[in-house]
Amino acid sequence: MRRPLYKQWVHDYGWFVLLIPLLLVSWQSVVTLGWVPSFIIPAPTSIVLALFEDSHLLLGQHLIATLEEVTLGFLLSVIGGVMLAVGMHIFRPIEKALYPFLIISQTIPLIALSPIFIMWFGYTIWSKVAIVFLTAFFPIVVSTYDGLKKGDGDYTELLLTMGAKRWDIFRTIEIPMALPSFFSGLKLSIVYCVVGATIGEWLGGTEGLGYFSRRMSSNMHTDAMFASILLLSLLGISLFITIVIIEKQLLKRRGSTK
Amino acid sequence: MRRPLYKQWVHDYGWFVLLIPLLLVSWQSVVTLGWVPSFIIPAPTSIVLALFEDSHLLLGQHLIATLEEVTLGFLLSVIGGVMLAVGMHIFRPIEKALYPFLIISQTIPLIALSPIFIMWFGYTIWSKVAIVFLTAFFPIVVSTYDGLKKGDGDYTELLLTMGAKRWDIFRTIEIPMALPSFFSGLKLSIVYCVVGATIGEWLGGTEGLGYFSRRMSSNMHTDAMFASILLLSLLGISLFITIVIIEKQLLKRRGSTK
Amino acid sequence: NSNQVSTSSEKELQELSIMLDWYPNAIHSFLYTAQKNGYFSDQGLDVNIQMPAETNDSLKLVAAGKIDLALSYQPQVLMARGENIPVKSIAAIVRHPLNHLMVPADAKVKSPKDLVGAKVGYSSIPLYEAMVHTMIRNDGGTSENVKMIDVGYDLIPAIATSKVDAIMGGFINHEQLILAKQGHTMLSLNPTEYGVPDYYELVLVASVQGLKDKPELLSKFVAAIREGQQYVQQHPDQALSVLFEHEDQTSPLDKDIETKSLQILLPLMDAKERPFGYQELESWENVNQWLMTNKLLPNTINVNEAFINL
Amino acid sequence: MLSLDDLTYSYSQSHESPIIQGLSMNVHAGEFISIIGVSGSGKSTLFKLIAGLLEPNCCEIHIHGEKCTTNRLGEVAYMPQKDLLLPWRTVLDNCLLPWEFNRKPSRGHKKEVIANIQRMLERFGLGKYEHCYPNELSGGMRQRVAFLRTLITGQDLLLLDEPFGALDAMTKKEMHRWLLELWDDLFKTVLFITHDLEEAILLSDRIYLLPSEPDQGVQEMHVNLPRPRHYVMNYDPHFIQLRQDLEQRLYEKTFI
Amino acid sequence: MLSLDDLTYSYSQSHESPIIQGLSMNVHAGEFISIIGVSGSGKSTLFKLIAGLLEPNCCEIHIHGEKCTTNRLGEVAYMPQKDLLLPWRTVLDNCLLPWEFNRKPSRGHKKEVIANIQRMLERFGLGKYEHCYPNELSGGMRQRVAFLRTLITGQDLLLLDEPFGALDAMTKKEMHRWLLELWDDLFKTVLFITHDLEEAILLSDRIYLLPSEPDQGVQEMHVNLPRPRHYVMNYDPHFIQLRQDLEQRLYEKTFI
Ligand SMILES: Nc1ncnc2c1ncn2[C@@H]1O[C@H](COP(=O)(O)OP(=O)(O)OP(=O)(O)O)[C@@H](O)[C@H]1O
Ligand SMILES: Nc1ncnc2c1ncn2[C@@H]1O[C@H](COP(=O)(O)OP(=O)(O)OP(=O)(O)O)[C@@H](O)[C@H]1O
Ligand SMILES: [Mg+2]
Ligand SMILES: [Mg+2]
Repeated sequence: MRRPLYKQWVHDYGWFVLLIPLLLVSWQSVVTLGWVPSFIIPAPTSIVLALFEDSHLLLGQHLIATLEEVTLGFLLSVIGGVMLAVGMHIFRPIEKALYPFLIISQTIPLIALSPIFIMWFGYTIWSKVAIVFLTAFFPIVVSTYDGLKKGDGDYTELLLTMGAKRWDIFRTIEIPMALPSFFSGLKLSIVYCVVGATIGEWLGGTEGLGYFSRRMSSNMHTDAMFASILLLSLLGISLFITIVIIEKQLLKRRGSTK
Repeated sequence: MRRPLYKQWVHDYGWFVLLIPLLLVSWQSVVTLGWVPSFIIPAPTSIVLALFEDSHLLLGQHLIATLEEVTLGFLLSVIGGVMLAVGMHIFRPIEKALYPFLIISQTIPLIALSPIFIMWFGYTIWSKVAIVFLTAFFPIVVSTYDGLKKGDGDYTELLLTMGAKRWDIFRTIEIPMALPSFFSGLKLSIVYCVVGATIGEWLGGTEGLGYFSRRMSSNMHTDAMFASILLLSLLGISLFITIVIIEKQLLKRRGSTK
Repeated sequence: NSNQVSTSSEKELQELSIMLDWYPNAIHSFLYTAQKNGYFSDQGLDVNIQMPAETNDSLKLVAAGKIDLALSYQPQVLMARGENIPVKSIAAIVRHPLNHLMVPADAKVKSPKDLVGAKVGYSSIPLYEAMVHTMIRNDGGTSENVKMIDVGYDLIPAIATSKVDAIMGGFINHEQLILAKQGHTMLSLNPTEYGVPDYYELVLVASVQGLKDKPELLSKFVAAIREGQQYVQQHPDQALSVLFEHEDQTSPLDKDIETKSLQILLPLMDAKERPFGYQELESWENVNQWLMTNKLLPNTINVNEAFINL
Repeated sequence: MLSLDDLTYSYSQSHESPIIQGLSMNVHAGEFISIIGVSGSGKSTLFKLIAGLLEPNCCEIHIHGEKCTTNRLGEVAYMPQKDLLLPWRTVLDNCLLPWEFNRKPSRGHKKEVIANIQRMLERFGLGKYEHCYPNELSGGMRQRVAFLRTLITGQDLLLLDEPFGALDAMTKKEMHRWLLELWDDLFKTVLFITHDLEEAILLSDRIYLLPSEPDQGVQEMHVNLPRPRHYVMNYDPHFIQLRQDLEQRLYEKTFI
Repeated sequence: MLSLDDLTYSYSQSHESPIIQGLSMNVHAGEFISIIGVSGSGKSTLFKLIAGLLEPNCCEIHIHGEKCTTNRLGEVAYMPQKDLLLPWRTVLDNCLLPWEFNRKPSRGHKKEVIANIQRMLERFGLGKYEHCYPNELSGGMRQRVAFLRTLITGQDLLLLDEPFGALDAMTKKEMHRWLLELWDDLFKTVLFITHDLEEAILLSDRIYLLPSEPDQGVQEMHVNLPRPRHYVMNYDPHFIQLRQDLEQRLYEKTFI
């Protein structure tokens, strides 16, 4: 397609961009008309105002702290998740033994275990990273593992007759086949990462957007609280888009798998 | 395969079942040896004891309440999620306009919005159902939508020449093609549902395992708290297994999609 | 060289960590003042202030030896001991309940018995439930008909949006002030006037092991905060600005509210003729008795072991 | 029955040269017409155009004498090159597909259709496989099922894209015999893509040779063998001569 | 070169009758052997057994005179029925696959191999498509790439499962010409599954006919046409006679 880039963009996100001001205006009017008290949902304008007022703290300190936790936790969960998925794929008993634990780990509300995290990791960044890791881990393992299982028997047979070893098949067939599924997992996971970091910051600490939002909430500075949530959301979306762009870059040069 | 069912079972879960007592024993000894104080992680035996002691309350009241919330929220999110996914699939502008909001909805920590839920739904079951819905919704929409997109162009062309209408193609090609992906979504989602319900109960209420666990935590009854978390986890796993069984039943009679 | 000198002089300071009951606010002025004015370092202490996720976490972490000191509540200390969590109170910081039953000022409810048939929101702690029941019964009502709702963290939204008729768990120096600022004037009903024993809202807690291992350090800490509290009492404005200065680096506090808060707090923290932090056996016994009658405690607690005056 | 007049098509506007250029073709009712051409010459594309899956750039397609400008879909039976059996449906259910999409009152009762399908499966040597899933069949079997499914549509004009391409020699021969025996009762019009010259001669009334370069124009060849034909007439001198003629036409272009 | 002795195989123990029963076969170095049989008679299965993808129930497979009991994989070049090009690799990269898995020191430098592949692509009429992805090629082109990839393995024994099955008549003829011209220099041994009888006769030294019922035993036919052969010899009377003979053998079983 030789369509100019901006036209493609308008076509893709025009509707979304149209919907945004519409939503904002109705939100603003709902609040200014007093239908919803502003200490429960502040008006968009006051959120933006609060963002500017505290921009120094929010952007200069808390955003960076959260970003750090998210990045560390995400990277660790990608590494750990892929390793576990590959392990489960290559050695079936690992799957049989660990899959149930994986599911169990997801059914336990993490906050309930907060003393354990603090006992193990103290009030360092690692207690937050651990929580990010645990939230982000599951989608990566599951989707990578599912992707690896897709490896096609016919292709495998062909490669075997060429003298390919287990590792060759893994490299040439299974990894490329698993990539799309792996990226679906990454996309889910990066979104959960941000929430994970927020929850982690509630466990204790002195910085991060989650910490700030909770502080502001306990003082009923709802607008500042929403400002930090807005930033959290923007952070999540930017990270998501980053993953999408990487995915497009990696997968665009290959023919469809069908 | 004519392998007897129990043998299959042993083959599938033998490792897991072996690992369980091993873990439990080491956990028990870590606690009884005093390496970890029992008020931070109680011994398995005292958790089970607490479970029996409070079994009347836990099983008779709180488990049922949580199950109710999870079921309602899950069903609603399946219905809503599938409808949205189908809508996005059939009518592209819906996808373009709503997909970003979907992602945004996942980046916002729900607890931060708790006052809004309480304002809208009060301290009824619906505020919890709403939170369950929001946690479970995303995986279902994403995976169902991804599954629907898989619909194969060649099949579609063939069916078109047979005079198939949009709906026919949807019914005969796209739904069966989407089913495996849809079930992946369900499996993720049901696991998140349980955590969603717990978080929902923390926002306020008078029953449910999440409510009970928090109450016990305030009373420093760590063993009772872990007992309710154990139940939550068991609930999540049973629901997960239920979905897996339904999936097997539905998909077993069809040839592989490859 | 100079770098090494400074590190070696820092090494002489003994590290001590304290976990707050909640985010830093006017209550903690004495800590920040002691730190800023060097009372801690004068005593040879290097104090590290932490914040908890859950108020209960801090007791457990003190008992587990992960931190040295925690700010907690008197009944909570007794309940922890009831669960064999080896902690001991070493000082009473706030000597009277801050936690009052609050009803909207314009509501028909004027005393606890009017709450029969109404909804009362409380923040997750069963103790508050017992307090409400005691207050209603003491006021001549029947507590069975009160619907208690755990509202989690959201005390203010719950009452501000009228989802409940009263709240228990709000502090007169925080929630009440914020609600008033939002235009929701609250009538606060002091639990001590309705049959609940006068208890210490905030106590300083150490672990039994800690008291055995480093009693001198803890005594020095108590000495330093006495100095701090004295300064706060004499110069409340300066003390507040120390707190604000500290907090502005992460999350600015609401200056109006904290100023008013400190005004409310100072008399309640004052031990009169006794030194700051002094604990009376009678108070511990009353609270223990009341907790037992409300089935929140087994009758096995030796109150003498629950606290120590340092 | 079907007429194409100066058909031109290219997949993308920017594409230098069209895949099909200035193709004209006339098919009468009841004719059996084979289409031969090198790989990539646009045979499958032509079928998609006729079936209505693609819209020609400029040209008129007439089916049954009516000009079909807009929706031709569902007017002709199309069998694609790949078998495209739905993997989650049994053989029988796959064959039922055309009936499911048929909304005309004449589509008949399900029971009758199933009985009919079962009869035809028997004839195709697939009687035992009625309830099998496609992945349980060999490549040849799958192709036969796909062919059967095309017949079931009940359309007059069949577009068959290498229906016997994947069959073994014996099965193919049997299919020829069966098709030739049936042919006079079928009253169908068939457009048939094949790479087997003997098959083309044996079955067809006319053969179109698609050029390898789109601008060279199609060649047409009449197969003036008498009908009814017999499946073992391929040693008939007339037949051999026709075949030699066809080969010459094909190869003189390819190897100068 | 290759000898099978009383080969028997069934996919599952519980299966009533084996797919292949008591099959014996002897292939000499440099021979070109075609295998013909109805669909489902186990031709592809036989190839998988020889390639080492399946283990026979009982029998001995000798390759190069050595008994191969355990791992035969990587000893023979196998071209499956489907093209199985990796969709995310270009034509060139697909052809490079066998080289990548070859761990022998003789595998040569990548550059040389690429140059060699490019030369062969040119010969196959795919010179322009070197950097295309498989989904940009027509069915016939894909099959040619797959065939090329098989040759690249450099093995002496090639197992070709209908390599020309999807090619059009002209390309197929050209492939025949090319293969026959090359044949004497190749020094390869080929087992060749086909459904095209003429192709079988034209290319083979011997033809094995697999029975449709596993217990009937294979038939063997010698093609005593002189080599070098020419690709347009199919009107030669000897050729036609061989073909008639072959057809008779096949059809006498199928149609009584
Ligand atoms: N969807 C498509 N988009 C772009 N080009 C296409 C598409 N489909 C086919 N082509 C190109 O159009 C040309 C004709 O393709 P077509 O499938 O019609 O050939 P064919 O004659 O059926 O070949 P074969 O005998 O191999 O089946 C080929 O060069 C092919 O690359
Ligand atoms: N993996 C498998 N499991 C069980 N049965 C199989 C399997 N693969 C093939 N079969 C069966 O084995 C028989 C022989 O299959 P095979 O693919 O070898 O036939 P073929 O001679 O190659 O047929 P065609 O000419 O159609 O390719 C068929 O009946 C098929 O159903
Ligand atoms: Mg084609
Ligand atoms: Mg085969």
